[in-house]
Amino acid sequence: MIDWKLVLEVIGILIYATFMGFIFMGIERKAMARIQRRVGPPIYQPIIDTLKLLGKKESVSHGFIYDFGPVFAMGASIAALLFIPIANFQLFSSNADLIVVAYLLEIPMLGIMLGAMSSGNPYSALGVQRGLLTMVAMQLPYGLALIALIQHWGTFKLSEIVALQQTQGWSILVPALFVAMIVFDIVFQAMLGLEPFDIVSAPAEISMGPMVEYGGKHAALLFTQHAIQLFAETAFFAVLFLGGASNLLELLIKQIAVLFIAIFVASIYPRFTIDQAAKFFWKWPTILGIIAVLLTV
Amino acid sequence: MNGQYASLLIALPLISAFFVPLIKGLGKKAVKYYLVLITALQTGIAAWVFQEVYTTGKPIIVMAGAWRPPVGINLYIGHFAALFVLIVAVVSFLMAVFSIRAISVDPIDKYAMLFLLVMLGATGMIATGDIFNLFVFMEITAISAYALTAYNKTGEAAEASIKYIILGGIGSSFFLIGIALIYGSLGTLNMAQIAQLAGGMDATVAQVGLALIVFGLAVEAELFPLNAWAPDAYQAAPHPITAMFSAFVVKAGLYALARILYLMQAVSSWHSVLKLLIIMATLTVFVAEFAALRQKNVKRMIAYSSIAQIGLIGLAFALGTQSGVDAGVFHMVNHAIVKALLFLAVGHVAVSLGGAEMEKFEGLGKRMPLTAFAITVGAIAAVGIPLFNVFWSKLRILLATLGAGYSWAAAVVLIASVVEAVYYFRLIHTMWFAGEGERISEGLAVSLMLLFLAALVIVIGVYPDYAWSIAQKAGNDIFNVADYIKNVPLMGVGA
Amino acid sequence: MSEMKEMRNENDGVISYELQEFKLFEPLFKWARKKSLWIVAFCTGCGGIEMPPLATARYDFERFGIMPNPAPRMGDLFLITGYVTPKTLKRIIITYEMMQDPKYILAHGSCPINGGVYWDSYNVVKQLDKYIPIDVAIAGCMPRAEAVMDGIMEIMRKIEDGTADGWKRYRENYEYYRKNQDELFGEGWREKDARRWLAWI
Amino acid sequence: MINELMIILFAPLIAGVVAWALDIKGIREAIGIIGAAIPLAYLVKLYPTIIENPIDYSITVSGFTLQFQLNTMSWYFAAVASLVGLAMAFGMAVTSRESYDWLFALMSFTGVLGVFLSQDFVGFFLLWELMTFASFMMVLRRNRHESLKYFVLSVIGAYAMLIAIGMLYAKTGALDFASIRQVLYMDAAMGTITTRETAIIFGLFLTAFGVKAGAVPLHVWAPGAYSETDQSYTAFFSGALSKAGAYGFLLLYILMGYKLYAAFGTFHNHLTFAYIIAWIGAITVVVASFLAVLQEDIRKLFAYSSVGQVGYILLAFGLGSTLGFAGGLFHVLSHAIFKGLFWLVTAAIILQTGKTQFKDMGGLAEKMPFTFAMGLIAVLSLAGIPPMAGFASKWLIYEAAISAHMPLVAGAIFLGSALAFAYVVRFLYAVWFGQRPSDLEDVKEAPLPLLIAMALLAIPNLVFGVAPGLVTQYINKILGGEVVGGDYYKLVTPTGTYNALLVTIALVIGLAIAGLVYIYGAKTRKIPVTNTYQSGNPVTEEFNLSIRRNFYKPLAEALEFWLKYSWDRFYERVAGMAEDFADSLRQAFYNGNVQSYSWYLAIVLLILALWGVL
Repeated sequence: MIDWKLVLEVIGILIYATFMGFIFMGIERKAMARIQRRVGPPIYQPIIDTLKLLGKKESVSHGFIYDFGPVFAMGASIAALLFIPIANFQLFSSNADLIVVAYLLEIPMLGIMLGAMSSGNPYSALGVQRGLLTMVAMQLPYGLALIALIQHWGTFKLSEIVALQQTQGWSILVPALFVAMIVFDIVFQAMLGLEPFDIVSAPAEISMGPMVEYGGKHAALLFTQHAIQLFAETAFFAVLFLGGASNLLELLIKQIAVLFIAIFVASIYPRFTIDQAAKFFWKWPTILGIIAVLLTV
Repeated sequence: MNGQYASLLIALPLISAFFVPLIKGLGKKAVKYYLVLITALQTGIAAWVFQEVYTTGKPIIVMAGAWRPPVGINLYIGHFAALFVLIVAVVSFLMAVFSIRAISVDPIDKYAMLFLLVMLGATGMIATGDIFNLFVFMEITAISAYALTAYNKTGEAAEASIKYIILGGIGSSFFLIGIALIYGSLGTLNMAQIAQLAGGMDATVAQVGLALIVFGLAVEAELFPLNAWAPDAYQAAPHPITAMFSAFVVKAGLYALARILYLMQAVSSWHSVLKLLIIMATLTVFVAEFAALRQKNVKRMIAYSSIAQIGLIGLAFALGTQSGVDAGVFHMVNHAIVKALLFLAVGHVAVSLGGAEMEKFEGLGKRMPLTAFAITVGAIAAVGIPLFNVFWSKLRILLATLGAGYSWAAAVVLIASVVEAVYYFRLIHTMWFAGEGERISEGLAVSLMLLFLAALVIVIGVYPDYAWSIAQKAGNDIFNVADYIKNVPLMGVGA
Repeated sequence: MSEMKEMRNENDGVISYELQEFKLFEPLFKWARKKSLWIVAFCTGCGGIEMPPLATARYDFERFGIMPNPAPRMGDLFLITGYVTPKTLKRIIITYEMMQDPKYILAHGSCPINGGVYWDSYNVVKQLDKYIPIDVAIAGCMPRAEAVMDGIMEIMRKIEDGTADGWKRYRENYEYYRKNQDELFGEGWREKDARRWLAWI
Repeated sequence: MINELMIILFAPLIAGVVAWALDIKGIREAIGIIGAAIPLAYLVKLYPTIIENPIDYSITVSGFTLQFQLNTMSWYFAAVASLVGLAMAFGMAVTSRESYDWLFALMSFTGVLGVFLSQDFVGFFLLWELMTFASFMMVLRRNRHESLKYFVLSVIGAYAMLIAIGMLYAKTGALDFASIRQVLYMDAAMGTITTRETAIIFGLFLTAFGVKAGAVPLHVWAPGAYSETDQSYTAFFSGALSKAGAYGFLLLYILMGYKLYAAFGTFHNHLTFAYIIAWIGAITVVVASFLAVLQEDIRKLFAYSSVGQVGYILLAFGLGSTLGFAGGLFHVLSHAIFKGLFWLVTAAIILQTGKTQFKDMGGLAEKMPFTFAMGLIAVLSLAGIPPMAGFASKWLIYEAAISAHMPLVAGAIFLGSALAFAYVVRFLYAVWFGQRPSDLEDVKEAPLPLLIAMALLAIPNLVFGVAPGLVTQYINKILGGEVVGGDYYKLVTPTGTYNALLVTIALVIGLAIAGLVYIYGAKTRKIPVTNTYQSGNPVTEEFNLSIRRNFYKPLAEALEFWLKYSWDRFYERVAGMAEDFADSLRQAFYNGNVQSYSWYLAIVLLILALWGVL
């Protein structure tokens, strides 16, 4: 009954996505370094970091939920990835649509929160609070952008959106959806936790936020989760606004393009405080979102 | 046992009232038991009359001295009169039993006499078929009510009865002028004949006559601007008497108002008087409910609530439709039971705990659980919660009001009943869930009566069909004037 | 590598667990540990100011995969920059024990070695090695950025040939270190110190 | 033999009265549970029959004929209510000390069943009042102010409905739904009922059902009433009674849908009246969720959250499209089960710890593992995490909202669901994780009946989450058409698909992979809470290591402008003014001296004279 082609595809895509995720994180650090005229680490540095963390000889736990958190987060990220149409591989994407994927991309947040909360460290509690507030703040513009998109294409199915974009040109060519793309890009910045909105794990303020108590293999799990999440979100962005991709290379180029926008924005702007971020999200992106939505209705 | 024994209903209380000084010689205790005996007899006769009227379906006509109307005075005991005479008798009997314990002030024989006269007056007002006889019985009720209000000999009681006397006096005098006007233009005092000839009267005379009569009876029936005497009178009167006031004295006045109103249907200004009565009735409900909101004395609070409910009955009668009148009568029956229950219970608390202030009621659930339960059932019923009797009649009234197109009146009444719910549930909360106290023994007689009335409330609430059918027949009796004229054997004499 | 013998001692369980031995991937992990050293962002002494230049474009230790990391659980390299007072030493010991093995310590300047200019001061720890195991020590009363880079290179070389075993020494003769620490601070100093803070919280 | 409808309807009431009368510790609980179980048993027994044709039954009471009908829709609502009712009964076996609670809880159960089954306005109004009165008495016992606030608001709603019923009765001359629908349908063309009157009737019905469903301006009673009563009863109170309000809105469509359309027409090709309901729902979702996030008391948080979730249902009904109804009906079920579960979890916590504020709770996960597992299921379901029932219904509502071209309303749901996620995680953090206060050391697991109750509500969460087709196929029967396609595991709507089983499998695969990576790493050892990184400082048990008080202070600061206005304070002022007006009225009128009274008589005489002559 199991069609082996699908299983192989899934395994292949998973390995490819994890590897490319780490490479994206490497590119991130390398690009930021190059902007600061530094040499910067090799592109595969995140892989080394993860291996080192995995190789730690001891690991510490604050209870079952503390261990379950990162595992759940990584599992959710993998699940989310399987439902996004990656280039020409339609893994499971025929069985789920935009809303399901949008929600699946948010579940890892719950996993990290679960783990961070059970670690019983005040810094991680602050991290959880900021993570939730950012998510609450960005959800409205994020929703409006998605709604604008759905209303323009008239369907929720990702595969259909990709097909429509292939025929009628990319989403960003439509003016209303271009505005939606700007809103989505700002929200994308917060989803990745990059500079202007990296309030969640603000290194200087609350020492790595939720991840303060994580070390060893738990940190390795979180790093791989972040890698897969990065790959999934950039692929999601590409599928929604840049017309998906017929083959992996085209997808890769689009993903890196999106990544570079995020990196450039990150390396310029200083960090928001959490209520500034909330006020910001509910002001400009929401207004743009409403404009986009009203244009497409 | 033919219909003529119905005249005993009037004769028995009258004669026994004048025997009371003789009984006084045997001692105070004897007078009280004598009172209970007489009221028990009266209830028996009333029950027989009720059963007689409702099985044969024909009203009993009693002609005083065998003179045929319109020359002689006749008693017309139709469906409504039979029902209400029974209620008057039952409530008087219950209050007589309660007075054994409740009345401690010394001139007990005078109390007994006045008690019987009030009962006589109310029964007479309901049963009479002659307009002047109606005035006479109203005077008997009013005067004995004045005396009973002042019975407690406190300054407050005296002041209340003075107010009652002045306002009652003005009212009844205008009522007399009205009757004189009608008698002058129609030449007859018999209600059936008045109804027959009302069409032919001169328009302005009929209009002024009707207006004055309605004004006179409105004072007795406690409609809005004229009921200022009521709260003080209710509060100052002894506990059994207050229950009688609210249960049937006011209702007799209201019945008289309705009877004459529907007799004079043919008068041209009939509809404008109805509209005025609706406004007055709605205002009664509104003002009385709001006045009761911040009352410290529970007895005065229930007095206000009783005035409001009577205003509601007035509204039902003033609608001028068959469904309105039926609903009004049904509400009269339910209200009589609920208010008797409430005043009895509050009187019982006042007697055993010495006062009816709100503080006395704290923790009543622990001290007098049975009375507290009775008050709770009464309060919940008065608010109009389903599975209790007042709900059905209040629903009927509101549907009739909305059917007649007065949606504003219904809205005002409903706002007022929200207010009523608030102060009744505050009372329930103070009784059951605040305050401490150890259990006090409650008198057996009063407990039995309370349980009987509470059971009646719940039975009518759960199974209202029988009560509703009686109310429909009684309502039809008032509304359907043609039947009334047909039933009264008029001689062919006169204009 | 000699088989790690079971540690059976009754102290507060900090060091009583046995360690994971990855036979198969050991060389790969050793390479990974060498190439990605995370520095615990805890500048203990006057040398802390030497750290930022390393991160700038001129020296850029990120080339070697080194990244400052605020959380000790993830940190590997612990830089003791400059003199160590007992008050700081308490924090150092707590942070060090929170770091996960394998972990390395780089001592800057002469003060951690023998007290340096503060050789006769009452408030400076003369010989740090008695309290926590040092892997590499850099000379110089606050060594320059190049010297620190050289020290880090030294640590990477030692990881490469497996001699950076400060954490193993700390584990094996834990009683010795523990005795010295209690000698300096007195028995049960953690609770006493924490309770002192309670007044303010 | 007595018709099953009557047994379903009055079994709880009779059981309640008997339990109240007997008042013996063991027997009272048994009777209560049996009384609550009978409706569910009969409904399941009747399921096959009502699929073909509905069962009718009518009784005449004091001249009114009360008609009851068990059709597909009323079966659905009644089944949801009785499921939550049974869970409540199990819960109350442990948490309620008094037979008083049993009487009024089961009376409100009968009330809500009656509201769902009745087919005419008198029965509907009677049982609606009974339900309100019984739930009010449950709250009266514990807190007078909150209960009076609840009663006044719901009685105003009930009386508004009575006036609307009266006006309809005056216009159509009928009281039962069938004939009213018929007359209104035909009347839409002729228009004997003017648009102004239709607007009044619509407004009155809106207030009546809005109060019970807790729409925004009328939601102020919910936090007080839900928190000031026996917590396992609140599972029923917020799980089933709020559905009566939602059912009312549905009734509005059935009875007056066409008339309202004829009267008000359309706005941007949405039905105007539906548009209003959708916007009320949207505002309720956003306002209630924002308030829920900022609460400090566990009961208040769930009260506001319950108001918000019912806002979802109103919104779904307001969309007007059949998909909207399907989403709304599914959310009725999922809200009942996960909110009921939440309240039972709260009951267990309050029963065992006696605390209700977040600041004195924490770290209960080890002490009450089963309750924690149930709480986690409820959290996942409410937050809308895919394998749970909550997500399936929320997904349907999203589909309906966006495809009904109501973008801003759909935006409100996005914000609402994010806030739901936030306050649910806040609950998890403040109660289950973090450092355990010293006085909660000896907390034990909740007693068995409460655990059964929780399991009773948790299983449907999982079952309908993985196989939402079960519910949607039944809803298709209710709505008559093939609204939501797909088999048991897959929901297919015209614009989107959601294969619940596959998502669950994907999650399982992901967890397996992550588990493998986890197992590969070094063996973990458990360390105490005090061994935590406080920038090097030593930490002992007395340190407060968790943020349990005003967790969302930054959000409160960001919303500080909006929080100045509160409906609650507004209503308190209105009530105060009403009481002062009452006092001034009494002093003005009954001022005690006879002269003024006689002047009143003179005035009435003057009016009579003028009235007569003019």
